Amino acid sequence: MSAEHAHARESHGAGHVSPISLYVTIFLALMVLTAVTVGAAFVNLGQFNFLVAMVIAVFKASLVVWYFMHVKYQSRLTKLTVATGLFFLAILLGLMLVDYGSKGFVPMPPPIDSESVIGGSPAAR
Amino acid sequence: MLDKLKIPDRHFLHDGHSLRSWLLTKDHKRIAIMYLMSISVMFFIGGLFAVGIRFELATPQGDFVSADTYNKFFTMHGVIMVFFFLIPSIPAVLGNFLIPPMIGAKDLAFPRINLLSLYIYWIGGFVTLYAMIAGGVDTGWTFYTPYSAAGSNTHVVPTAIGIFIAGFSSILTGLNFIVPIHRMRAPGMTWFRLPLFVWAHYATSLVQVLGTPVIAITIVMLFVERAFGFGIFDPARGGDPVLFQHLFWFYSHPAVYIMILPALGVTSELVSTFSRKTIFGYSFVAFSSLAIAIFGFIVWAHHMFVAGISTYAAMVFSFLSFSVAIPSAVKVFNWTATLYKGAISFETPMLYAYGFMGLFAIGGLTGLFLATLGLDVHMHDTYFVVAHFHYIMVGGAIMGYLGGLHFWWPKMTGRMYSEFFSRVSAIMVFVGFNITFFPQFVVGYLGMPRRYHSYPDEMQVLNVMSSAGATVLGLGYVLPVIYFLYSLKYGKVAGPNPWGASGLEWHMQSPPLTENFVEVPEVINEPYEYEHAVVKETHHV
Amino acid sequence: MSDTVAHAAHHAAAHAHHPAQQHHFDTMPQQKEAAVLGMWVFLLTEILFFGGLFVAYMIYRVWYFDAFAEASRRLSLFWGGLNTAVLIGSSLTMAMAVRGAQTNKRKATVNWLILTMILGTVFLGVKVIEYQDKFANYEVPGPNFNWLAHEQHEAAAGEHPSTALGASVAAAPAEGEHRKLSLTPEQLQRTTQIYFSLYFTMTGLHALHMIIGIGLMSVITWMAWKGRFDGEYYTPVEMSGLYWHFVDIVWIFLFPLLYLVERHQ
Amino acid sequence: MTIFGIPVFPEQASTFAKDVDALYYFIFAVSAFFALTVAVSVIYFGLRYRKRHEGEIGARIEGSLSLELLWSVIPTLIAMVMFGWGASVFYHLRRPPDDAMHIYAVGKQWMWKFQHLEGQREINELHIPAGRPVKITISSEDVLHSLYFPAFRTKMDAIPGRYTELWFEATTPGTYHIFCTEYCGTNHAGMIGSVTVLEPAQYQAWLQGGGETGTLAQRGARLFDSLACNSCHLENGQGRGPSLKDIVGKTVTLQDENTVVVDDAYLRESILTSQAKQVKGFQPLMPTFQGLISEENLLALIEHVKSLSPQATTAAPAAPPASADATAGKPPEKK
Repeated sequence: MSAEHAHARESHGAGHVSPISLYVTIFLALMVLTAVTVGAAFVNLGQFNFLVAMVIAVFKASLVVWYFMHVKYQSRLTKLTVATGLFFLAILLGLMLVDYGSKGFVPMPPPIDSESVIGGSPAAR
Repeated sequence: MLDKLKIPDRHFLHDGHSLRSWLLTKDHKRIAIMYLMSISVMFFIGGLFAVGIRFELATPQGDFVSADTYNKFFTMHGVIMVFFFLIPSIPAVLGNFLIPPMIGAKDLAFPRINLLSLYIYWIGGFVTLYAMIAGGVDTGWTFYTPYSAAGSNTHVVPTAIGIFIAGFSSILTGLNFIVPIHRMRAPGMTWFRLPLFVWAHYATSLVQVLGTPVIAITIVMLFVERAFGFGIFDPARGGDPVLFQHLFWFYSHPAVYIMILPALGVTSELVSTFSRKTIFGYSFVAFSSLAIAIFGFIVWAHHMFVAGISTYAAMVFSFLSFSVAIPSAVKVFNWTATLYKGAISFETPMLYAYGFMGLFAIGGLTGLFLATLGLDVHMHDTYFVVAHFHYIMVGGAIMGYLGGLHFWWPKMTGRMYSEFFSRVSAIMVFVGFNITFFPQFVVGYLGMPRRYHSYPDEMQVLNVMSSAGATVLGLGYVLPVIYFLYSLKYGKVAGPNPWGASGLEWHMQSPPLTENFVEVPEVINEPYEYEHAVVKETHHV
Repeated sequence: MSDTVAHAAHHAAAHAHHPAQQHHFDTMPQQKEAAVLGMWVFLLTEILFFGGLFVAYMIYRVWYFDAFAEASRRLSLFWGGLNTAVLIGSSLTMAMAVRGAQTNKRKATVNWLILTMILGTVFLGVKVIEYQDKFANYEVPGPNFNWLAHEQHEAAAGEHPSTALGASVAAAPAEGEHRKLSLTPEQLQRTTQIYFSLYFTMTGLHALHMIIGIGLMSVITWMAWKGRFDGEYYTPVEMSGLYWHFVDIVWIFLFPLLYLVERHQ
Repeated sequence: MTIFGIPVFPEQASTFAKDVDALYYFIFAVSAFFALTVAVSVIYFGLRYRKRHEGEIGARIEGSLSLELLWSVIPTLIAMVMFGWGASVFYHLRRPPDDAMHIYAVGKQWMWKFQHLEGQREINELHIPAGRPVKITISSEDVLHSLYFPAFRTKMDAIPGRYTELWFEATTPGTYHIFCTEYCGTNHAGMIGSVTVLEPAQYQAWLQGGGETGTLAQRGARLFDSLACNSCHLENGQGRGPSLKDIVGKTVTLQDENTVVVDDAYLRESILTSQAKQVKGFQPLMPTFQGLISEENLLALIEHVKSLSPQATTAAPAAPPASADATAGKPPEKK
């Protein structure tokens, strides 16, 4: 048994039983945060609307991952796995924005042939 | 000494002979054997299309088949070779067979999921073959929109579904390697005692697990666009076809490393074993696999330098692309240094390893040309690119696969194949490959675009060379089928360790027991300690 | 389970096998760790699966923000909000089911699992209602997609109660005063179609995951009912729990991204 | 360059060709050096350290940190040189000079359509003068294509609904290949043509030969009348639409207070969907021409508008005065 293996086993807490009160608290927190998200969406914060919504969503997701999914009590390897997913997602989004961000979002491409889906004015149909 | 050796009575091939005992097996070794048969069939189907392509290109006019047929040929060649041969090749056959014994485990972590991955592969394969028989597909294996979404009137949807399904097979294989490598190593088998083959497969698995879902979702988006008329990539509906390319290459560039990393792992084993010397710079070779896997994810847009990405993005991706070159170079240098003061012999697997080093070096170095911005503008989508990736995928991945197959064949079957014919075949593959693909570098720089059914007359001589070389290459690939099958019945008995190799897998009998080891082995040696290797010289030419 | 077992050397554990222990594992904890890691690696692929879709969404959202804002108002906040609550509730019941299995309470496990499935079904039912509304309003992308049908319908039928949150896009200049509408009907027709394509792909795949989850859970419930699990072996319950929570997390992101693009005008 | 009459190296016919080939030779030399070093070493070691007797094993050499560093750092440095050199060539390839002559190219399954500003239209053939920078603006009518001039060492994808561009300066008169390098369906291999580089004088003569349809800008001016653009876009600025005189290159303020520089892309967008970026102070009255105007006519209109801004478009040939003297008082066509 490798050292890491043994370590993982010791710190492994899949058997950790969380109290019901914790689960209920998390549930209530999630509901409140949902309400906050909806509320915040009706306030004009300009660019920050999106940021606020995402920060709340990330926070909610973290609560679920951390408590409902027991990552808090899991081995470092599990935490690393979660982090790996987020890291590579960040690479995908980040490097794609290197392109889209630097070429600017070009004007909406118009269809070229007249028989395309849009045709003239849809109101005319 | 030879007379004393015989095939043990009890081994995994004898553990039930019914079809059911194979189709419902949970033994990773039997699954590997079934994978071997399946991908061999796919390889020869894909190879037939290659024959058609080279036949057509022997003359500048499009005279052998029609343009539509030719387009289907290269598309099906690419789809089958990439998704149904190269991606499963080394991991699903050699990895499946060898990773459990190499780490000292009885099986992979999830034997049923392992079997499931084979069934998924079959289903994906059948759907794709159905698409092929129903009339084929002509989009190129890259499926670029808007042609694939709106332009082509061939069987894009079934092919895409087939690839989508096969993707899950790849994910499950990767998952089934990561878990045992973390959780099921034998006592004493620390990370730095793992064979480099295992390191390479660990890196490969990461790519499979992280990259494949992105191509899966891309195919889903292509599917809803084509099947239901949703607008996602179609410029006529406000979409961006370049977005498809981004998502496609986010998987498909790393997918190249799914193909080549295991071959790098095989070569590390071969070079060390046949020079009877520990690998030079073990940890550098091990970590370079991981580095290649991770860097592989940040370079994808070098396939898109002239596809309408910004100048700035092109520069960023060009810069990042060179990062992959360094760990690849480190590997080649370390193998070279491993040979220094070794005790080198040239059995067939070593011939493949030598061939691999040469072809991989050329493939890797020509990658530098394509990563360089100013040059890629000229070379992009020409035969230079075709030659480059065939040097990596055929010269690299297939040479590695064949080398590994020749190396572990005695372990898998308990018998030796004909050393003479296998050497002949190795040399034919090497020579034939170079005659086929080296002229393509030249014709590519001349400007011949890829996927051309006909081409300007002045390029004929180089194309004829290529077609001629392909004949030699093809014969080199057929030969192993014959002597491998022959060896199953008439081959000399190999014994547990015919090469005097050092890995844990050579401590098993050949062919191994279903449970691999009678007792859980305890590892006390560092990797590649030939001083302690069980040396049984049973093998003569 | 837990620390006492974890300290036992794997050689010693060779005897006294738990019936659920598979032959190729040395100990139950090893088997469980493998399962947990395997599940997380699977969820890793799921992150990137949905991730690809999110990235496509983000690109088009930045590109066609106004159209996304307009189209987003066509979704019902009531149903979306309700579904969020239902799904979060089902996450709670799922967590309770796992807890029941951990503490070896067979009946509690079964009941919580059934409740989770019911909530999951409610979610899917609401989704059906929402999809129907989209079909009725020609808001399903494809040849029949017609962004303006909604207005025409509204104008014909007077005030439509269920779309009180949906905004009118009539190109009247007076409207342009309080909402800077920089898009022509033709542009809206095309770019909102991208929004709805992504909407249906994202929610459709999410719903598909829920259907798979409910299917999984019915098997697990049956196994739990048969008493296959105990305090030492309840891995299948835990694994389906992880899966269900992941599906919940996807929705936690889908809800603000799809329903709340720009609600404040 | 040919060997035994077989061409093995493409002709150099543009100013880039030398730069790109120099880069090619450099990387080729570096690659050859490394490939030969490795090849010679492995073959030498293979012969020198052959196994001599049964049971022989190699020396135990674990590795060497300094060697590892050496062969990581040196390739890194060389790679950086390659990157820097390649990037500078690329930057040059992507920056057309301001005085470049302008040609439009539209890819279509399976042909290349070229449009000169002077009015000549060509299919799968292109005539250009030597010694003068040429900028080609590329678009596509259907799927992806890629316009490739091997002798000029440059190519660029044609993307439907979008403009991309490339430029070059041809040096050597002659006829060279044009290829499509982005797979575009059945007759992809037939989407080829030839570019003829002419001496400037010959080019002028060629232009005279085929100018019966008038310059592109002149065609645009006629369209400007026939589509009744002239009824609103009065030159004196009193019309219902903004005056287009001297507008190209200027920055205009939009209704949402954003600003935009008037360029090809903006003109195109405004013609197709005028309300998308409505100029401040004007009502959104202009009909949408989306799907109603061909790609070529669109180019002609844009060229006409640009000809109204002579100082901003130095590359454009002296366009004749547009006949936009609002005499034709046709009412705007209802679409």
